[in-house]
Parts: sequence; structure tokens; C-alpha cells
Amino acid sequence: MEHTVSYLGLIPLFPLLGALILGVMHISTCTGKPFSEKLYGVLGCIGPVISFIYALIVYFQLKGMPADSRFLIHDAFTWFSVGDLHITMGFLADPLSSLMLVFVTFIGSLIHIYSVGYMSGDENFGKFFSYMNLFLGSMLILVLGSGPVVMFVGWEGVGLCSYLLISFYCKDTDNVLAGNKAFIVNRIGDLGFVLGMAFLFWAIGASGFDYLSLRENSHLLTPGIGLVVCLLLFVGACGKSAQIPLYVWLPDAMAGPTPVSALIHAATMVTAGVYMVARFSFIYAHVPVAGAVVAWIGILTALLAAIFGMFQHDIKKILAYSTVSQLGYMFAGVGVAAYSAGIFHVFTHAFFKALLFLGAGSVIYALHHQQNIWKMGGLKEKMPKTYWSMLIGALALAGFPPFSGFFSKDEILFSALASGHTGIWFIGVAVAGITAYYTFRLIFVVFHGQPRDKKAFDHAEDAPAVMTIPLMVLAFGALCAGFLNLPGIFGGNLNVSHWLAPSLVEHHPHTSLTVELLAMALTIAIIVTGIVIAYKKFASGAEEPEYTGFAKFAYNKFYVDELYNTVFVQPYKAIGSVIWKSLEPNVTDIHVKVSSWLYRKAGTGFKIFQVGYVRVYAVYMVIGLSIISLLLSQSLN
Amino acid sequence: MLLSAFEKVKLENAPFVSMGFFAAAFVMQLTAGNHESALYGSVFNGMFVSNSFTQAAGLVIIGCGFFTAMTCLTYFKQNNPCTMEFYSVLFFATGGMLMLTLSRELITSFISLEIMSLAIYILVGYDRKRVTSTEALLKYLLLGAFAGSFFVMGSALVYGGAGSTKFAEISSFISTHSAGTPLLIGGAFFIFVAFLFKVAAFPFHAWVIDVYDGAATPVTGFMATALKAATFTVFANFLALNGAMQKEWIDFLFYIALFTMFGGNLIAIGQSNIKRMLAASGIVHSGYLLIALVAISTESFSGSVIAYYLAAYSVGTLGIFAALSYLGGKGESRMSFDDFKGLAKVRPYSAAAIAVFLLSMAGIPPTAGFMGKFYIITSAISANQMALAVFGVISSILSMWYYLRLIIIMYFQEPEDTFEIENSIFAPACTFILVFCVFALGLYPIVI
Amino acid sequence: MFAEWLFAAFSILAVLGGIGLVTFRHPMNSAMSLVVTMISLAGLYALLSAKLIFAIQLIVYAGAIMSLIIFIIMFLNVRTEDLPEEKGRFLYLFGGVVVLAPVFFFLKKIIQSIPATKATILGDGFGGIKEVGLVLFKDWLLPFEIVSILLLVALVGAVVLAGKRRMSK
Amino acid sequence: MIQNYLILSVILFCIGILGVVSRRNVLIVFMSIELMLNAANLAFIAFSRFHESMDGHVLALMVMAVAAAEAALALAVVILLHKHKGKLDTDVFSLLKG
Amino acid sequence: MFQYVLSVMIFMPLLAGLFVLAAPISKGIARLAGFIVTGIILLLGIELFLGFSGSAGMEYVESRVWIESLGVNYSLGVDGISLLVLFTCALLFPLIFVVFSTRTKGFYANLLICQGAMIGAICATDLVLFYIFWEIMLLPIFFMIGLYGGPGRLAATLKITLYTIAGSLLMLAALVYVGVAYHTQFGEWSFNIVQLAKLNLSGGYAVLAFVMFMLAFAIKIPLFPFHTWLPDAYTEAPTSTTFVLSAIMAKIGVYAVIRFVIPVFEIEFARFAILLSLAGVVGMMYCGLAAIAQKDIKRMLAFSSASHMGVIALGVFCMNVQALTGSLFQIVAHATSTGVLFLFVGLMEEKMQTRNITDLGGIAYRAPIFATFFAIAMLASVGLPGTSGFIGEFLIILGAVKFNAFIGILSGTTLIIGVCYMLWMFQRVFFEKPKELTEKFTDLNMTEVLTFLPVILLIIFMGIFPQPFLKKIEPAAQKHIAEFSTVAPTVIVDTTVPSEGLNHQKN
Repeated sequence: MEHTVSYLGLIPLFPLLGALILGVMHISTCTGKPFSEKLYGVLGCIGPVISFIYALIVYFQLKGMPADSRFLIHDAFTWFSVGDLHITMGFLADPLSSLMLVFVTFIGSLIHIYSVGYMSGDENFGKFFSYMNLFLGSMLILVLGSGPVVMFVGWEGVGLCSYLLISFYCKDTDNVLAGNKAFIVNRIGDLGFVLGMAFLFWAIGASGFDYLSLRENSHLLTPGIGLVVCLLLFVGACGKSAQIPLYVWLPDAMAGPTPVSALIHAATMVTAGVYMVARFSFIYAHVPVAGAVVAWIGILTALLAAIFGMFQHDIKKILAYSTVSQLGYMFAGVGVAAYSAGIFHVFTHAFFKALLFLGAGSVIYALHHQQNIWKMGGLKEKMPKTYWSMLIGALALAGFPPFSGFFSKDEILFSALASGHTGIWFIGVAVAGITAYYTFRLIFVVFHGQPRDKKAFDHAEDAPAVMTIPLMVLAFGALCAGFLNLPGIFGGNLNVSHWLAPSLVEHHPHTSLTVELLAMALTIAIIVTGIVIAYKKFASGAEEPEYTGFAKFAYNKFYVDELYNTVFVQPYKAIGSVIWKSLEPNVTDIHVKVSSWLYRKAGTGFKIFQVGYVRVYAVYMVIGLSIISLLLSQSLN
Repeated sequence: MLLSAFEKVKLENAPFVSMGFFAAAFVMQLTAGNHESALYGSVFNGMFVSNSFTQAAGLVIIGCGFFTAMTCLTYFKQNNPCTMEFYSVLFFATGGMLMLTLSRELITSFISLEIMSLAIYILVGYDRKRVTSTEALLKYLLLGAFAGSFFVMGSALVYGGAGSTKFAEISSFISTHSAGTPLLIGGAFFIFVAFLFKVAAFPFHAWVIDVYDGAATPVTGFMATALKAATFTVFANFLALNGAMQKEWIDFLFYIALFTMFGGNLIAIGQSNIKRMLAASGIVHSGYLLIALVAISTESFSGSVIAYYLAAYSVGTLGIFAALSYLGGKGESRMSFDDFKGLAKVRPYSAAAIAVFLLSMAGIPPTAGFMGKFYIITSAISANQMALAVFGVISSILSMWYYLRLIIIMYFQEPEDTFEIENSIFAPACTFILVFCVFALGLYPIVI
Repeated sequence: MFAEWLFAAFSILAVLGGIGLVTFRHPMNSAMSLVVTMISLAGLYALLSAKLIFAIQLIVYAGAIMSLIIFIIMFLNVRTEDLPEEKGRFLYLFGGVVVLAPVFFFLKKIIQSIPATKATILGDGFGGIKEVGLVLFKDWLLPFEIVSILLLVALVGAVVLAGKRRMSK
Repeated sequence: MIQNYLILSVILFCIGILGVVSRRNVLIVFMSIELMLNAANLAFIAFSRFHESMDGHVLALMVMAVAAAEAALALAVVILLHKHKGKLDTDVFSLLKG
Repeated sequence: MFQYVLSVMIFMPLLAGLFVLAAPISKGIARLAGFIVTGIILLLGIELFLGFSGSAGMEYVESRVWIESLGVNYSLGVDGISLLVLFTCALLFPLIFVVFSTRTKGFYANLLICQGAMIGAICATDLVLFYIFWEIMLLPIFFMIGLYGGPGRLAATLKITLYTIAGSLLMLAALVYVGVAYHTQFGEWSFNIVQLAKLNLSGGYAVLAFVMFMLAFAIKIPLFPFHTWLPDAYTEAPTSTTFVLSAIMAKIGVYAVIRFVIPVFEIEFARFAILLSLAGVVGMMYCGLAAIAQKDIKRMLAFSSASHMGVIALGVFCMNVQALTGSLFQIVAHATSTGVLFLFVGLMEEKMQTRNITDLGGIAYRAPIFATFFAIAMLASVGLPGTSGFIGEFLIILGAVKFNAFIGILSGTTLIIGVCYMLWMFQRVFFEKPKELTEKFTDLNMTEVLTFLPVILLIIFMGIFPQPFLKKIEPAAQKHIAEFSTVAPTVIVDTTVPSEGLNHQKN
């Protein structure tokens, strides 16, 4: 078995072990004297780094294999097996997962290193790294899982870590609420995932419920059931990747420490949905309707989040909405069957979004946890390293050529256009403009103009090296990652797409070069327009605006949270208390109540017959006698 | 055999001796042959027949007598003392019951019934100073005599219809004619009325509560068990004399059983006095026994189910009455539910014993009561009387509450009383022997 | 014919006596009515050729038992004002009649089911002391014996309940 | 012919029941019960005549004996009652109820 | 020697319980004795578990004639279906003797008797014997709630006792009916379940008997809408009792359905399966929703327990091997997770004299070990992969989807509903700012850690390596389903998933 390599399982194991060790260390010293931060830091980073090394080994090993049979598997043990259902705790590295593997471990390691600086001085330093390691382990299980069920382990695991890390500062109710929200909304998605798996299993899973077998049998899937499976799985993806209607948790998730936002809520976990859709490309490819649904939901989410992003004050919220928006792009990509484009955007996005978040983190760190952009300003001089790296990130996010975002986003837009989804393309282009606008609004307000808060400004300075080095590495990535998948018109040969091809089922539509160039030019024009507008409005120091009308509406996120609260959360609680207060005692328990009432009444009621008079007792006897006589005389003859 | 024990009683005074006689009679009954035999066939003209069923019933009755005598020892230390006539009358009653179980002739049955009844009337009214005792006597006597006259009328009609009052001849008459002859129907009906009265079946049950309440506690125990055992035995013998006879009356008994169970339950729910509650629960148990009567298979009638149930029921009931006898205190001052608050904290063993008896009566395994109920239900369903079985079960659900109520009061409430009692070993000893019996019968259900 | 007239007369007397028993307020009057019934019943027994029973009915029942009852009534010296107020007794009686009607008709139906046979002439010995005695001691020895026990019980009972009690111990 | 006797017996029996049911005087109730027993005896004798066997006579005899025994006990009770309350009203004795 | 292990496991605690009750010993010794006895039972249980060969049939069989005339035998045996329940029962009891402050010896006696009876009910393969143990196991519960419960204990104990006795008495009638039916069909008496499985029952009485059986078990499980005794009883009972009730007794209800109802009433079962599974699902949602409205943690957990029992029961009603195995697995998983949660709540109550959620907060800072353990148990209870809760729930949902897509989808909502109230509670109790009462809270001491650690580890172990457990139960479940499907094939509409999917689409 040349495809079997036993170290595949070790990749997630290292961070998990790290998590365990750190957790035990933390708990055992929680009330006493803690271990030094250095020890925690080293232990915390060692796992991700080893995983990264292994990821590279995997990558190179795959690279050395022939293109059509590039995969490595490792079945660690039979997880559970009941009837036809055989689930092995197996790991699969194919081009798709190896790509994810590499960048997840890479960015994960960087962010761990960054966190050592960011989190220093926190009393729960150990806990943080334990959770982070746990997250990374789960994420790697998600990525490497050889079948949907194993993937689901990671899927839920990352959800759990997300919850734990969002409510990391758990003395504050809001943070915990945000964590709850994230977990519950994710769970709604998980429901879809589980049901999707169930349907999929009963349809084609009997002869093996891992990707390889499923892929072989995917032709057996009827369109109807295929659609059901696709949509249910997409519900799962929506939950995890914050798409309409389940996106609401992600902005709130910014309550967690910034490295968490960077790693989990920007670079890795939230893209799991996209990864999952790509994983199941062999099913989605059969059901174009499902793809269209995915694409439309994606692009609408992109639009909506971009609109929200335009009006936010909180630096992390802006980035969060931009994440949602970018995720929308990715779904639009995978929805129009351009899986490699979607995944490529995941890849590039991971770099620039992590970069932006870490940059924002540095800013916040420098300003002592100030997150409102209208309290910042002019930080360019004080924090040049941060500024420049964030600028690169912003350009990449805006999709300005030749930064990485440009190539991936353009690839998606182009695929949409090419596959005939003109509407999606159109909205996509508009969103690109809006993205450019709000990204540079952030940059200009924070780094240009006059400082708005003098006192904080004076103390601001660039972060220590342990934080800035990861920034620079990421900035380099954001700058260059796009070149890995240079499209044909720029003389590239879509390296990443070709690499991914064996894992995916996609067709590359062909359109004329002119159309492609025109579309690209239009996009760039729109992006530039967005940047220019932002420059005009904010570069020279605008004050915090008073929002009215649509802006206020958008600032308040169209009141979707409130809507959900009224439509789902409150009724849910109301139903709960109705059941407890009214239904349970008065309806469900009624059979008990009524029978006990009857019972008591009957008991007291029958007492009156025992009057104590002898002749009345005789009367009972005689009445009984005569009734029976009556019946008996009827039966005579 | 019985008479020998019974003649001597006039010479004996002490209750110990009477206990000895009961024990001796018990052993004799136990060792007596197990085969169907007519006692003194030629002399008594086949009016007495002994078989395993009557033997078992006899054992139950004698056992009841034994334990009652034992209980009385303690009881009378706390209450108005008795004379030795009490024990002799107890023997008369027992003798009457034994004859009743053996008798295979209507008038013999009637006379035995009257011996038993008269003796029990005397026992009920024994404490002449108490008005309630006299009242109970009055009620029982009036209604008992009333019911007795029905028996006579019924016998007359049966005699008119079948030309004889012997079971064997009635049976052969039915075989050649039919059980549906009007005279037989009428006669049997009136005889049933008397039996149903004695076992307190609905609607002839009303007396039982007041009478049990008024009588002295050990007597109540004796009435509730031995009397029922004797009556049911003869009832079953009469009913089983011919298959056609029993079939004729199945529907009738069905409804009687039904109403008896539910009527008894409804009365029991509202009671606040333990003796009255037990009386009412006795009605319910009669209902169960009636189920068994409905379900007896006349082809191979052995009465085992009835006998077992009687034994199980007797053990439980006697036990609880024995416990009440010594816990009741002077002049039966503690008889209502509330008087037993927190008994478990003061007298844990007594409370445990009472709880066991109550659970047995409620039919909770592994007590004898459960096995009895199990047999009854089995026999009912075997006889294709599913409905009756289900109703029986529902009725025992209804009865749970008032049994549990006493347990709850004993265990879960705080004591207000010190439960001081006369120091006498007999009734407590009797109680604990009976506890042992409850489990022994439950775990080794001997079925004849 | 004579026998039928006698029957009619005795039955009417018996029924009247019975009605008297249940309607008179004072027990003494009732007791006397009962005596009337008993005597007429004795006559009826005679008509049914039950000579021994006829005699016993007269001697034991109408004679002994009833005089005992009357003796008790006298002994207790029941005065009218001690008697229960039974103003509504006629109403009760009427109610009782209604309730009892089914029983009565049931019994009547049963009686009517008996085939109507002419009375046969019986031998002289029927119902005589000797004949009945033979039957009694040959076939019915057991009941006879146990009746003695019954009477003993009754004796003891009467003593226990009504007699002066000597306390034991 | 036999029916007539029996009908009479039934009538007396029912009158007896009536007495038991509707009267409150203990003595009258007892006497009603005696009446019922007598009615039954009449039936015995009548059936005896009908079957032409003397068993019925014996049975009637037994019933009489029983009736006598009952009467003895009943009268003892009457005396007892009178001692307690001085009254013969059954309704007075209704302490036990409910 | 080992062939009598089941009898030993039944009677050792029973006799020990009676001994403790009767003997004049101090409560401390009673506790110690209880711990030793249950410890031995645990060792025997583990030995038995390891020695179980995993065949589909009965092992460790014992059989003795008891009531010859009715074919009632004292027969015991363990197969894949009962193995895990038995294991749970043996595993969890020692915990109660370790944690909490010492109560009276009567309490420990009751616990011991309860364990004996429960093991008896689990091992009995004779219906009558089963019934006897089934009833006996209620008595200690009755006394424990009544004697040692909270302020509303009287009403609670009456309600649970009357309710469950009502059910089981009806079952008695049905049980006898089955025996009699066997007698009529085969001419001999038997109440052995293996024999009874051969029965062909049909007609109105069979349905009636089936309903009565199901009623008894539905009350015990408890299945909606017969769960109303549960919140009261669970809340008022002393925590150890609640633990026993939720962790073991409710499971025996499910187990009994699998063991006794399915083999005997195949046709009726298939006919009512939809209705029953609907009851399971509705109960799950109903109780889950009710849980969110609770202020008392214990009552919340009670509803949560009822909700989970709905899912477990659903697994049984789905009639396929995945769901059935899932249910059996979930029995253990739920017993360990929710059971331990109840114990934790008991500890909290003991230390802070309150169970009111609003009075608590910030325990996570005061007691990190406790919080971690609690969190793990909680996550297992909401079915997080990697914990034991996931495997069972996943299998059940999988089976439910096959059984009926609609019910499958509804059953999936357990994932959401469970997490809502649990997180809400966790937030209020463990996070947020510490309150006055929680300041007093001390973390688990060494004994407690060592007590709970094995269970917590088991939760995780069973989540990661469930196969050793599944391997032992699957053949029996497989056989069960196979027998079931051969008898009732006409009734089970072959609901293949594609058609279901299409239906779903139209909806």
C-alpha cells in the first residue's frame, strides 16, 4: 500500500497532545502559581510547528506521485461499525486537503507565535494556548478526515473551540452570549450536515462512507436525493462559514482575543464550509440547481456583508463583515462549479485576512484595547510596520492587482460570468467596489489624518518582534500568494487549479479573451473608484459621522439581530416557559390531574353511601337484588 | 378429626391451650391424606367431602385461628379483658368454618354457616360495654340473618328444582336436565346472595365496613380472613359442582366481581380509619377472588388459585390486624391514619412489618400478595376473561393509593406519638412470623 | 273443595298477619300478627300432609319462639314513647313495594314454570313422626348433629351477650 | 295447586323483606326475618309434597332449629341494645359510618 | 464459579442492603459496606464485560425451575442487549457511595437493594422474574424520595410510584396474556423470552397487550406524554436517587422495550412504530424546550434527561440496526454523562445550598477542575463528537432518517435544542461574575477527582474508541432486527431513502 502513510494521523495529534498537556498544566496550577509564560508559549507553538513540518512532508510526497493518483491515506482504527455503516478513523491527504493542510498549519503556527506576544500578561495564558492547540488539532481533523463523519468530528471540534475562545473573557456576559450564539448557530448548521450525511449514507454510503468510495458511487445518486443532500450539507456550510441566514454569529464572535479572530474567524475555520462544498464537489457537480443556490446565497451574503461593513465603527467588526463578504465570494465561486477558484480564494484570503486581523490586533494592542476606528487616526507615523503590512493586506482584500486577492477574486468573477451567471458576476463586481471602499475607509481613518485621541496616540507604538514578524511574513504571503495561480492571460498556468484538479470535479468554461479582459478591466476600475471615494472622504481626517436613514439602517445591520431575536430567540424562550408554566401543568399533565381529582372526588363521594343505618344497608341489598332479578327474569324463557 | 379437637375445647380455658389445639389441628390437617375422600361416607351420607382444596382452605382457617388466638393474648391485655368463652367461641367459629369447607349439601352448609356466623356475631359483640361493638353486632346480626333467610329460600327453590340438596345429586340433575331451569336459577341466585353477603360483594357489602370497625381488632382480622376463606371455599365448591352451573353464572359473577372491585376501592379511598380502610380493601380482595371464581375451570377444578390467594391474602391481612392489635393501644385508641404518623421512627420494625403487609395486599413482589394476584390474572386470562383481568389490574392500581398512604404516613411524617404499648410478646411475635410467611409464600409459591 | 277453602282462608290470614307485622307500630301488635301468620302456616302444613311439621310449627314456633319474643317485649316494657318515630313508614313501605316488585315477579315467574300437577294421594305415613324420624336419622344425621352445636353456640352466645359476666382473672 | 302454596310463600317472603327494609324497630325487623324463614319453610314443605319425599320436612325442621338459635341470639342482642340506649330504634345505632 | 456471577451480582447487593437495614451499625460503616459491595459488583461487571464473547445469544445463562405449574423459571442471562445496561448499572453505583456527605444507613441500604433489583431486572430472561425485579426496584426509590427528598417529596414520590405502578400492573396483565397465549399455541407454559419470541400474536387482545406493555415502559422511560412525573421526582429526589433514576432506571425501560416487546409483538410494534417514534421525537422537543424555562438546575437536567430519553426511545422504534445499536450505546453514554451531571449538581447543592441558576455564577474561576469535568459531561450530553454522546446520537439520527425522513429531520433538532439550554445554564453558572454564594465553592478534592475521573475518561474513551463496546452489542442487535424483519415484513413499508427524499422535496 504505497498510499498508506502512518504519520498522517500524527498531524492533528500533535496539537491535540499539546492541548491536553497545556490544559492539564493550566488546570493543575490554576489556583496556585502558574507555570511561566515562556514554557506555555514554547509548548503551545511546538505542536503547530511540527504539524506544519509534517504538512510540508505530505505536500512533497504528494508532489512526487503521479497526478491522477495523488493521495495518501491512513486508517488509524475502526471508529465504529454498525451494520452497513463502517466508519474508520481515517485520514486522507489529497491535493485539496494538502493545500488546506499547508496553509492552515502555516498560518496557525504564525498566529500562535503572534499570540505569545499578544496574550502576554493574561492570567489565562495557558488556557488560551490549550484552546488554540485544540482548535488547530480539530481543524486538521476536519481537513484530513477521510470521510464526512471524521470531518464532522473536526467540524464540531472547531465549533467548540470557537465557542470557548469567543467566550474566553468569560466574566463579561456579552462575550459569553456571543459564544453561545456562535455555538448555537453553528449547531443549526451541524444539523444540516448530520442530516445530509444521513441521507447520503442511505443513498450511496453502504459500500463505504469515505470520500473515495462515495466519489466512486456518486453516479448512483438520484437527482432528487442529490439535491436534498447538497442543500442540507450547504446548511452546514452556511452555519460554519457564516452565510445568509446564519451569518449573524460571526461579527459577534469578534468578542474573542484578536489572534482568535484572525485564525478561527477569518483564516481557517470559517472557510471550512467552502472546503466542505469543494470536498463534495462530486455531488454538487451532479446537481447544478444546488450549485446555483449556493452561488446566489454566497453572492447575496457578500453584498449584504459589504453594505454592513461600510458603516461599522469597530475595526474588528469591519473586518468581520469583510470576512463574511469574502466568504460569500468563495461560495459564489464553488457555487458556479469553479471549485478551484473558490479554494484559491480561501487560500489567499487566509493570508490577507489573517494579516489584517493581526494588524488590527497590533493596533488594538497598542491603543490598549481601543477598537473604535473613530478614536484612532494618524497612526501611520507611530506604527509604520503595522501600517505597511496592513496596507498590503487592504490592497489584497480590495482585490487590487497584483496583490493576491485580485487573482483569486477575479477568477471567481470570471467563472461566474463564464458559466452564464451574469447576475452573480454583476453583483460580484459591485461588491468588489464596496469592498475597496470600506477597506480603505478603515485604512484612512485609522492611519491617516489627525490623531483623534491624543493620549492614546502618544503611547502607541509598534508591537514587539514576536508580533511583527508574523505580520511581515503574512504580508509577504498576501502580496505573492496570488502568483501561485496566475491565469493564462498573465502567462501563468493556473498551478493551484491544476494541483487541485484530481480532488475536484469541475469544468473550466472557455470564453473569449476579450470578454475576460473587459471584465477584468471593469472590476479594476470599480475597485479604484472605491478606493478613490474612500480617500476623498476619509484621508484628511473625517469626524465620526452621525448616521441617518439607510446608513443608520445598515449600521444596525438591517436590524437582523433584533429580527432574529424577536422571531426565533424570544419565541423559543416563550415556548419554553409556556410549556413549563401552562402546557405542562394544564395540558400534558391533565391526565394525571384529572384522574387524581376524580379519584379524590370519588373517594369522598362514595363515603356518603356508608350512612350507618342498618336498614339502608338492607335497602342496598334489596335494590341490588331486584336489579339482578329484573335481569335474570328477562333471561328466563 | 376436627370434631375431636373441637369437643375438648369446652374443657380448656387457657388461650395457650387453644393455640396448642390450633397447632395440633394444623398439623393434622397438613398430614391428612391428599386424596379426594368422603368423610365418614356412610354415616354422613356424603355430606362431607375432603380434598386437597378443602384441606388447603382448612389450613388457612386453622392458621387464622391460631394467629388470632395469639394476637388476642396481647390485645386483651390492653383492652377490656375477656373470659375464656371468647376462645371457645373462637373454636366454634373455626369448627363451623371447617365444616363449611367440607360440606357438600345445602342445609349442612347452611347450618355450618350459621354456626360460624353465630359464633362470629358473638365475637363481634363480645365487648358489651362498648356501644360500637354492640352496634356492629346489631348490624351484622340483622343483615346476616336477612341474608341467611335468602339462603334458606334459595335452598328451598333448589330443592324444588332438583329434588335434593346434595351437591352430587344437583350435579347429576343438571347433567341430565340443564342448569337453566328457572327453579335452579332462582335458587342458586338466592344462595349466591347469601354467599356474596358473607364475602361482602357489591351490593351486599355495606355492612362490612361498620362491622369491621366496631369489632375488636383481632376479631376483625379473623373475620376478614377465615370467614372469607370458608365462604369462598364453599362458594367455589357449589359453583364447581357442575360445569353447566358455572357457565350459567359467568356473566353474573363477572359484573358482581367488577362492581365489587370498584365499589370497594371507591369506598376505601375516602376512609380515614385504618380498620375501615382495610374492610373496604377486603371488599376489593373479594372482587379478585370472584374473578378466580369466574375463571375456575370445572373440568379440572382444584381450587388452587383460590386457595393460594386466600392464603396470601389471609397472611397479609392477619398480619396487619395483629400489628394493629398491639399498636392500637388501650381501647383501640390508635386507629386512624393520622395516629400512625412517624411510626417508622419510633418502632421501625413494626412499621416495616406493616409496610410489608400492605405491599403484599397491594400485590407488590416478592410478597405473597403478588403471586396471588399473578395466579388470579393467569387464571382469568386462561379462561379467556381478558377484560376481567384488565379490570382487576385497574382496580389494583386504584387501590395503590390507600395502601401507600399508610406507608407514607408511617415513614415520611414526623412522629407525634410515643406509641407506648403493653409489653407483650405474642402479637409482635405473630406479626413477625407472618412477615416471614408473606415472603415464604411469595418466594415459594406452593400450588396444590 | 274443602281443602281449597281452607287453603284460601289460611293464606289470607297468613298474608294479613304478615302485613300486620310490618305495619303495626308497636312490636306487641306485630308479634301478635306474626303469631296469626304462624298458626295459619301450621294449618297450611297440615294441608300439605306434613303432620310432624304442623305440630312442631305450633309448638315450637308459635308456641315457644313467639312467646319468647313476646316475653322479651314485655320484659323490656317498651312504652310507646320509646318507640322510634316512624312517621314515614308507609312511604317507606310503598317504596319497598316498588323496589321489591321485580323480585316478586321474578319469583312468580319461577313458580309458574313448575308444571301444574294434580295432587296425588299420598300414603298414610307421609310426614308422620316415625317416617320423618327415620329419614332424619338415616340420611340427615350430620346436619342433625351439627344443629346441636349450633344450638350450643347460640346458648353460649346468649349467655355471653346478655348474661351477667364474671370477669376472668 | 302447588303453585298457590309457593306463591303464598313468595308473598310472605317479600313481606318479610319489606319489613326488614322499611322498619326501624329492631324487634319488628327480627320478626320479619322470622317471617322470611317461615316462608322458606312453607316452600320446603310444598316442594316436599311435590316431590313426595320427606327430605323437605327434615330440612324445614333444621331451619326451625336455626331460626330458634338465631332468635335466642337476636333477643340477647335486643336486651343488650336496650341496656345501652333504652331504645329499640336501629337508627339510633349509627355511630359507625362514613 | 463464574457461571453464577449474575446471581451473585443480584443477590449480593440485595442481601447486603437488607443486612445494612437490619444490623445495628453506624452510618459510616454502612456507607463503607455499600462501597465495598458495589465495588465488588463493579469488578464482577468488568470481568463479565471482558469475558463476554460478543455472540448474538445469551451468555452466563442460569436457569432453575421456580413455579413449575406455570413454567416460571428463575432464569438469567446476558446478551448484547443487556450487556451495556448491566455494565452501566455496575459501573455507576460505586460513585454514589463516595461522593456526598454521609446519610443514614437506611439510605445506603435502599441504594444497595435498588442495585440488586436493577441488575435482576436487566439479567432476567423470564418475564415473570423480570416483572418481580422491575417492581422491587421501585420500592427503594419510593422510600428514598419520600424519606430523603426535598420539600415536595411526598407529592413527588406518590406521583412517581403510583404512575409507574399503574403502568407496571397493566403490564402484568399483558405479561400473563402473553404467557397464556404461549400456552394455547404450544401447549406448555413458559415465560422465557426466548420461547415467547416464537409466538404469533394477532387480534385485538394482542394490540391491547402490546399497548399495556408499552404503557408500562413508556412511563418508565418516560415517553411523552407520560413524562410528567419526571420533573417532580427528579427534582425532589436526593441527588443520588435522581442519579439512579435517570442513569439507570429510565434505561431499563428502554432496555425492556427492546428485550421484551419487540420480539413478542413484532407486528404490533411495526404497526405502531411511527406513532411511538413520533412520541419520542415530540417528547424530545417538548422537554428540551421546557428545559430552557427552568431556574432550577436539577429540574433543567431532569427535562434534559427526558429529552434525551426521547431520542433513545426513538432509536428503538426505528427498527434498524444502526438506530438500535445507537440506542443501546446511547444508554451508556447518557447514563454516564447526564448521570454525572446530576451528581455534580448534587455537589453544588451540598456546597452552596442552592440549585437556583440565578444565584450562581463564575464557578469556573473558583473550581476549574470541577468546571472542566462538568463541561466534558455536558458536551457529551449534547453529543459532541469525540465524546460518547456523539456516537449514539449520530447512529440514532442516521437510523431515524432511514425509518422516516420527517422523523429523522425532527430528531436532528436534538442537536440544537440540547445545546441551547445547556449553554445557557453553563453561562450563568460557570461563567459571568462570581456571586456571593459561589465564593464559598471549593474545587473537587482529591477523592472526588479520583472518583469522577474514570467516568470522565470513559466518556471520552467511548467517544474515540466506541468499537469495543459496539462490537459486543451489534451482533445481538443485528439478530434482533433480523428476527424482527422476518416476522413483520409485510407491515414495514419499505421506505427507501430516495422516495423519501422526493417526498420531502414536495413537502
